[in-house]
Formats: sequence, C-alpha cells, structure tokens
Amino acid sequence: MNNLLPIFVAVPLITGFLVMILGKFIRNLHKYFTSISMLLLLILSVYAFINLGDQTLVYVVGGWKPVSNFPIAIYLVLDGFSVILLCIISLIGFIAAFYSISYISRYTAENHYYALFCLMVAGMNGVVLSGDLFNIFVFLELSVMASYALVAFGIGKEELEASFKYQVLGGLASFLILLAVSLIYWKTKTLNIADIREVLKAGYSKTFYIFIQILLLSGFGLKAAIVPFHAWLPDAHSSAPSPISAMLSGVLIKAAGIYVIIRLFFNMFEISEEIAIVITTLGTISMVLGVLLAIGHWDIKRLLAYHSISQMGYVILSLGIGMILISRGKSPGIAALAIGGGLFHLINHAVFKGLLFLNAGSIEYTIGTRNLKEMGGLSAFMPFTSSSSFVASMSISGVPPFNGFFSKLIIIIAAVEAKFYFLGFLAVFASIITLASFLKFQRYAFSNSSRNNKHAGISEVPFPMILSMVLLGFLCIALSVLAFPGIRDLVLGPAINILIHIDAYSSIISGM
Amino acid sequence: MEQSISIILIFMIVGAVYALHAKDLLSAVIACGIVGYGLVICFLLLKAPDLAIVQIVVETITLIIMVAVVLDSTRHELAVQVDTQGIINQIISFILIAGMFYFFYVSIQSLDVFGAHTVRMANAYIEGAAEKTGSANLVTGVIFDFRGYDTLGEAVILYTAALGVMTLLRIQGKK
Amino acid sequence: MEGMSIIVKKVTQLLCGIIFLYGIYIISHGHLTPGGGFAGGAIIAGSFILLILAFGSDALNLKKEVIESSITESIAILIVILIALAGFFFGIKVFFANYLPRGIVGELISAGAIPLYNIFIGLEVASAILTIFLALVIFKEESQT
Amino acid sequence: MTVFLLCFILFLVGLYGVFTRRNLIKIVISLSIMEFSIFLMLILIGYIDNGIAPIVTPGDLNPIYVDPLPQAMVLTAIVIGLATTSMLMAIAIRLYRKYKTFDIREIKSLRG
Repeated sequence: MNNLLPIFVAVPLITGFLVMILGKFIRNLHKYFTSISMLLLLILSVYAFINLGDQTLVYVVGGWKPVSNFPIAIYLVLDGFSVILLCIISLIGFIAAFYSISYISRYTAENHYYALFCLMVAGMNGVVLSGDLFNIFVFLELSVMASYALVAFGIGKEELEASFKYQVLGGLASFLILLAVSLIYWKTKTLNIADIREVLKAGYSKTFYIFIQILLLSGFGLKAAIVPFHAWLPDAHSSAPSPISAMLSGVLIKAAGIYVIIRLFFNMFEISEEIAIVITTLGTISMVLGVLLAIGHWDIKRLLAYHSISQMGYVILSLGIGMILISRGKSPGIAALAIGGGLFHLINHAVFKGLLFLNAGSIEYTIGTRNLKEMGGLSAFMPFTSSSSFVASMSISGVPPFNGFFSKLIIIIAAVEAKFYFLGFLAVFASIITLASFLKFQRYAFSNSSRNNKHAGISEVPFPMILSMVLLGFLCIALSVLAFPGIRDLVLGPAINILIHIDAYSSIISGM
Repeated sequence: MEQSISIILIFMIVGAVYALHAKDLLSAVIACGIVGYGLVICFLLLKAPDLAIVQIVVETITLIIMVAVVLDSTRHELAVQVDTQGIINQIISFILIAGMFYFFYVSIQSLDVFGAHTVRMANAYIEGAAEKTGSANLVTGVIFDFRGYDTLGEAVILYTAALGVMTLLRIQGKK
Repeated sequence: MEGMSIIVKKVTQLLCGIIFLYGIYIISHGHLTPGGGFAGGAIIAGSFILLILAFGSDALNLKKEVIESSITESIAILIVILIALAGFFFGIKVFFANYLPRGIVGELISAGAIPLYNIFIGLEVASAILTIFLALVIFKEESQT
Repeated sequence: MTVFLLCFILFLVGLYGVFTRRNLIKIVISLSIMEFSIFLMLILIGYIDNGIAPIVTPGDLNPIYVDPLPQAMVLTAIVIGLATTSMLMAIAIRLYRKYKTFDIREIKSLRG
C-alpha cells in the first residue's frame, strides 16, 4: 500500500514517453494506450481510497531516514484530503482521455496531444502527493507547462493569445511562489511542510509571516483564478480543446490552486483570524462577481469559464468560514460542516463542470460554433448530449435532487449556523443567478424549436463521446448520496479530520 | 564580498532598467544578457561553480534564441502612446512596488544577515554526505540522490517545453 | 538558413569538437568536479548549435533532425525514470534509491547510480535544447511533425 | 542587508516591466529579470562567510561549505526558466506571424 505512492507519478510519465516513442511507429496506439493507462490510474486511486481510511501514509523518496528528528528527503504524503483529489484527477482524466479519442481526431499531431495530457496528469498527481514545498513548485510547473501548450493546441489566433496571457500570469505566479519558498527557506532552513510548521511554532516576526502568506495566497490564487487574479481564466479555458477545458476547469485549478492553498493555510501556517477573513472575503467576491460577469456572454465555453470562478468561490467561502470558526476555537461541529460542504462542492464541481465542457465540445463538434445565438432545437438531434447537459445544468444551479443542490445547501446551512447571515444570503443569490444563466443556455441551445430547420441533418456525436458524457451524468445523480450524513462521514470524514485537527498533519509526519 | 556583489548588482539593475526602456528590441535583448552574465559572476563570487557553468551556457543559448526571434521579426519598439489604461497600470504597479518593498524591508530585519546562514535540513547533506552518496560534488549528491525526485521533475519540464515548442510550431492545427 | 563566412567556418571546425569533448568531460566528472548532467548537456547542445549556425542548415541538409532529436530525448528520459524505478523493483524497494555500490570517493567510477543519472540527464538536456533550437530558429513553421 | 534589498529591487524592476510594457518581447525579458533576481536571492541566502564551494577535497580539515541545497534548487529553477522562456518565445513568434506586430493591445483589438 505504501509503495503505491510513486506509482501515481511514474505511470502517467512512462505513458507519456512511450506515446512519444511508439506513436511514431504504430498508428492509433496513442489513443487507446492513454485511456488504458488512465483507467489503471483510476482503479489504483479508488483502491487507495477504499483502503486508506483514517490513516496518513508517508513515503520517503530515496529511503533517507530523518536525522535527529527532522526530515531530510522528499516526503510523499497521502492522507484523506489528497486521496480525494487523486480520485477526481484520475476520474476526469480518464473520461477526458476517452472523450478525446473522437474529439482530437480532427487535429494534427495527436501523439503530442496525448503525451502532453499524460504529463499534465503526472504533474497534478505530483502536486497532490507531495509533502515538500519546493517539490510542489516543481510539479506545479510541470502541470502548468503542459497546460500552456495544450491551451494553444489548436494554434489559431485566439488560442495563441489566450495561451500567452496564461503563460505571463502563470509565470508571475510561479515567481511569487518561488520568492515565498526562498523566504521560508531563509527563515526555517527546511522545505518539508510539516517541519516548517514545527520551526515556525518557535516564533517568528509578524510582518514576515504576513508577507509570505500574502505572497503564497496571491501566487496560488493566480493559479486558482480567485477574483482579483482571474483575468486569464475565461480566455484560457474557453479557447482550449474541450476535453482540456474540462481538465483545466474540473481539475487543474483545484489541484494546483485550491488544494495547495488549503494544505498550506490549514496544515503549514497557524490559522489566524485575519487571514481567514481575507480568504472568506476573496471567496465571496469570486462567487458573486464570477456569476455576474457570466450572464452577459453568448459564447458557451466563456460562460462556463466564468461560472468556474463563481463555483470555486463557493468552495473557498465555505473553507474560509471553517477557518474563521477554527481560529475562534469554538463550535467545531459547524466548522466541520462548513469544510465538509466545501469539499463536497469541490468533488461535485469537478463532475458537473467537466460534463458541461464536454457537452459544449459535442455541440462545437457537430455544428461548428460556440455562439448560443446560432444554435437552437438541438435536442431533437442530439438526445444524449441534451439530456446529460440538462442534468449538469440543473446540478450546477442547485436544483434538487442533483448533487449541486446538496453541497450548496450544506454550505448555506453552515454559513447560517455560524451566524454569517449575509454570506448565506449571497450564496443563495449567486445560486439563483446561476440558475437563470443556465436556463438561458438550455433554452437557446436545445429547445427553441422554431429555428429547427437550420440544423437539419446533423446527428449525434460518436460513441466514445456519448459514453463519457453519460458516465458523468450518471455520477451527477449518484453523488447525491453524499448528502446523507453517514455516507458523508465515511467518505469525507478523514479529509475533514486532517484539516480540522490542525496539528495532526505535522505531528504524524514529524513523529516518524 | 558584500561590496563587490552590490556593485555588480547595481550594474545588473542598470542593465535591467535599460532593457525595459530601450527603443531597439535587439539592444533590449542584449541588455537582458548583461543581467544574465552578471549573475554568472555573482555565482562565481558566491562559491557556486556548478551554477556558474549552467547559467553561462543556458544564458548563451537563451540569448541566441531571443536574438534569432527578434531578427526574424521586427527590431522596433512600439511608439509610446499615453492612454488611460497605461496610466492606471503605472499607478497600480508603483503602489504595488512600494508596498512590496516596505514589506520586504521590514520582514527581512528578523532574518539572518548576509553570510551568517546556518543549516538545518542541509546539515545532513553536508556532514558525511560524500560517504553517504559517494559523490565528491555535494551539489550533484543533492540533486541526484537526496532530492533526485525534484531533478526528475525538472528534466520532465524541459522535455515538456521541447514537446510544447514542437506542438506550437506546427504548420496546421486542424486537419 | 545560410552559413557564415569562411573564417567562422574554419574556427568552428577547430573548436566544435573540443567543445563537444569538454561537454562529455563535464558530464562524466559531474560527481567529482563542478558541473554535471545539466551543464554538460547544455554544452553539448551548444557545440551543435555553433556548428549549425556557422555552416547553415542548408549546407548540412537538415531535414528530419527535429524528429530524431525528439526520439532521443524521449528515450533518454524514459531510461532516467526506469533507473529510478529499478531501485523500486529490484534493489532495496525504494523509489530513487542509490542501489549500486558507492565505491571510493574521488574515483571516476564511484557514487553508485549518480554517473548513470548524469549521463542520461545530459543526453536528455542536450537533445531537448537542440530540439527547441531547431524548431524555433531553423525550421520555424516548417517543422512538420 | 544591502545586497538583499538591491536584489529585491531587481525583482521589482521585472515586476514593473510585466505590468507596464506592451511589447511581447519586453514582457518576456521582464519575466527573465524577475527569475534572475530570485536565483541570486537564493544563493545569497545560502552563502556562509569564509565558506568554500561544496566540493569535497580529501585533506581539508574542518571545512565550512556553503549551503548546497539552495544551489540545487537554483539549478532546478534555471532549467525551468529556460523552458518557460522558450515556450514564451515560440508563442511570441507565432503571434507575430499572425498579426505582424508585437503590441499586445493591438493583438487584443484585432482579435475582436
């Protein structure tokens, strides 16, 4: 079980290299090979999830034992929180790879696409598994470097411009992170996250502490597209090929942004009320502003990209509420509820936003446009796309009985119980506007049969695309079972525990 | 030591400011080279010969690529035009710079002064490391043994960049 | 792309091999003296770049070099990760273990697996830089994959 | 402390360039300047007075080596910087072919 951890990084890397070597000689190998390897990763991560339970696995790369009780090698850590991210990455990765079999066949240089895809997955797995600050930076760079190339994969004008913007802001974020890492090394002389926490306990200057927190928050906030740093996201996510949009929106901003922010601010820094309020405010602004920016757009993928900002706002808001409650040291039950709601929404968002981007890709694949005004009456021709997109739209707008409803409900209940009535009201408000915006999407794209004749003769997309959309649509309904408290404790309990008992992470690792 | 590095750093800052304001893109690229080669001298003074070798070669190759790109397109900097967006950007960046400088100045007061560094994690990399890894060059020992996993990631990043450059420079995107 | 003048060509003929050999020296002594896989690989790539710039890509008849160098780099990086995984499967069951005998500090053949990593990382870096250079400077948009 | 402040000024010059320049090549140059300053900062952090380069020579008695860990980190970061710069250059040259200009605002307006 413990030996499983390096495999999660090694398998996608080897797949990527083999695709590049063998893809030159064997036709069509790359398509199926990537899907099979992603399926293997999915099986492994589900296996890890089932067997992990409440424990925290630590793997020492190179086998170097700690010297006089502080770690010297790079540690890979798998706990209840990272295993959830690992499962999401492999799930969306498998479905996007399977969907690509048909979708990417219209592009040239397919083997490059699949190799870059595998490298991106390897980078995200590396970030999620790592317990070392500099190692997080390296694998973060790997995943975003692959995504820069994938965003511009179509090499049209829009793609190139979006990718340039993405690269400049991503590079800025990387340097802010590297500056913070160097300042932390200057102070603590170590790079291991748990060890940094131990050293920082011994005392620090207040300004230094706030400065590195601001640097890390803005660096990873740029990667996660929290509102003042969101400028790149609508361009990059809307111009990438659709399976990549699903990966970027569904997984990359979580693994590279939100996950690291949560990990560092819960498990590395002492939680202070000021920074918790800052995080909550940023989350609230993202939630409201993202949805307000989204309503005016007629390009489907751009609309979905703005909704990503808004939905990520929900996650950050609920985790911020959890942080505030933990820092005040009272009502841990509500803090657990808020954090659980945030994680539940994180999982849900990966599923329904991935599905919505795949739907948008199918529409683009058949009728060749992303403009809502030029669509209409598609439900008659594309039954699977329209029904799965209906499920996803209702799910993202929080209509029962789909999964989005329950996670939003939990977040709102937690906000109200923590006496943040205004935040609860804003969450409801954002949810209503989301519903309006997706009703527009449904109406203009799929119903509206008066303009039916324009698209006569189109047919449903090929089988791999249908199957991946149906799988995700099924998951949208199935994930609702997490609403029952018993099942939620079973699935999310270990993750909530590692976050809420703020010393648990560092004591497990340093206590080795 | 501190004085000589400060003097080189002042030259590097002058080069950097010139690179940002040059009217000719070729001069800007060459001025960026000043910063890069100044860095090589600093590395040599600060007892980091490995980095000096890597940086001098990498800087040369980067410079060749950048000069080739500039010669291949245009050398002229854009005409300076003052507009609201530009002024807003200037103001924002000055506020940001002033704030960051103040924070940095205050926060480094509590940290070790130059030259008084102590080791914690790296202690194990130095004491008896030659026997542990068998490598006389401690930096090589660190990058290939203690932190070999980082190095794997780094090599893969360079590989990704090569792959990405080939992907971006295709003739046609779609069939 | 055209080549440069006869003086440059002659000097390049003299220097190119020496630079190449120096790169190999840097790689093979990476665990003893300053340098290592990255520095040596970049120097080797630099010797090729010098040759190509001096003689011009037309005279050297470069056509398929991008594909070949990309295959070389894929194989090199694959070998690096396989060396890292070899410790996982055979030696002491640890990822990135230095499972070969250490030898005596200061000898050329010592330090276990480190020289192996140096060699293959050097190969990977050299071919990656060469690929980037060829794609970006020589072939521009003609580099069909 | 002066060296650190000068080093940070170099970082801020790069930051200023990223925010205010409109030329694609100048933006790339600003990013490389930021990168260089962080490399230098890491090495300055790792320097120890009267230290020697971290290479073991038999016969040295009680040597003080400078910290090898920041050097390893910078070695990693230099290669990452090369990768970033080459990717940015590839996109910049490609954009120039499409729009015949390096002006980021003009590119935005042409895109519509």
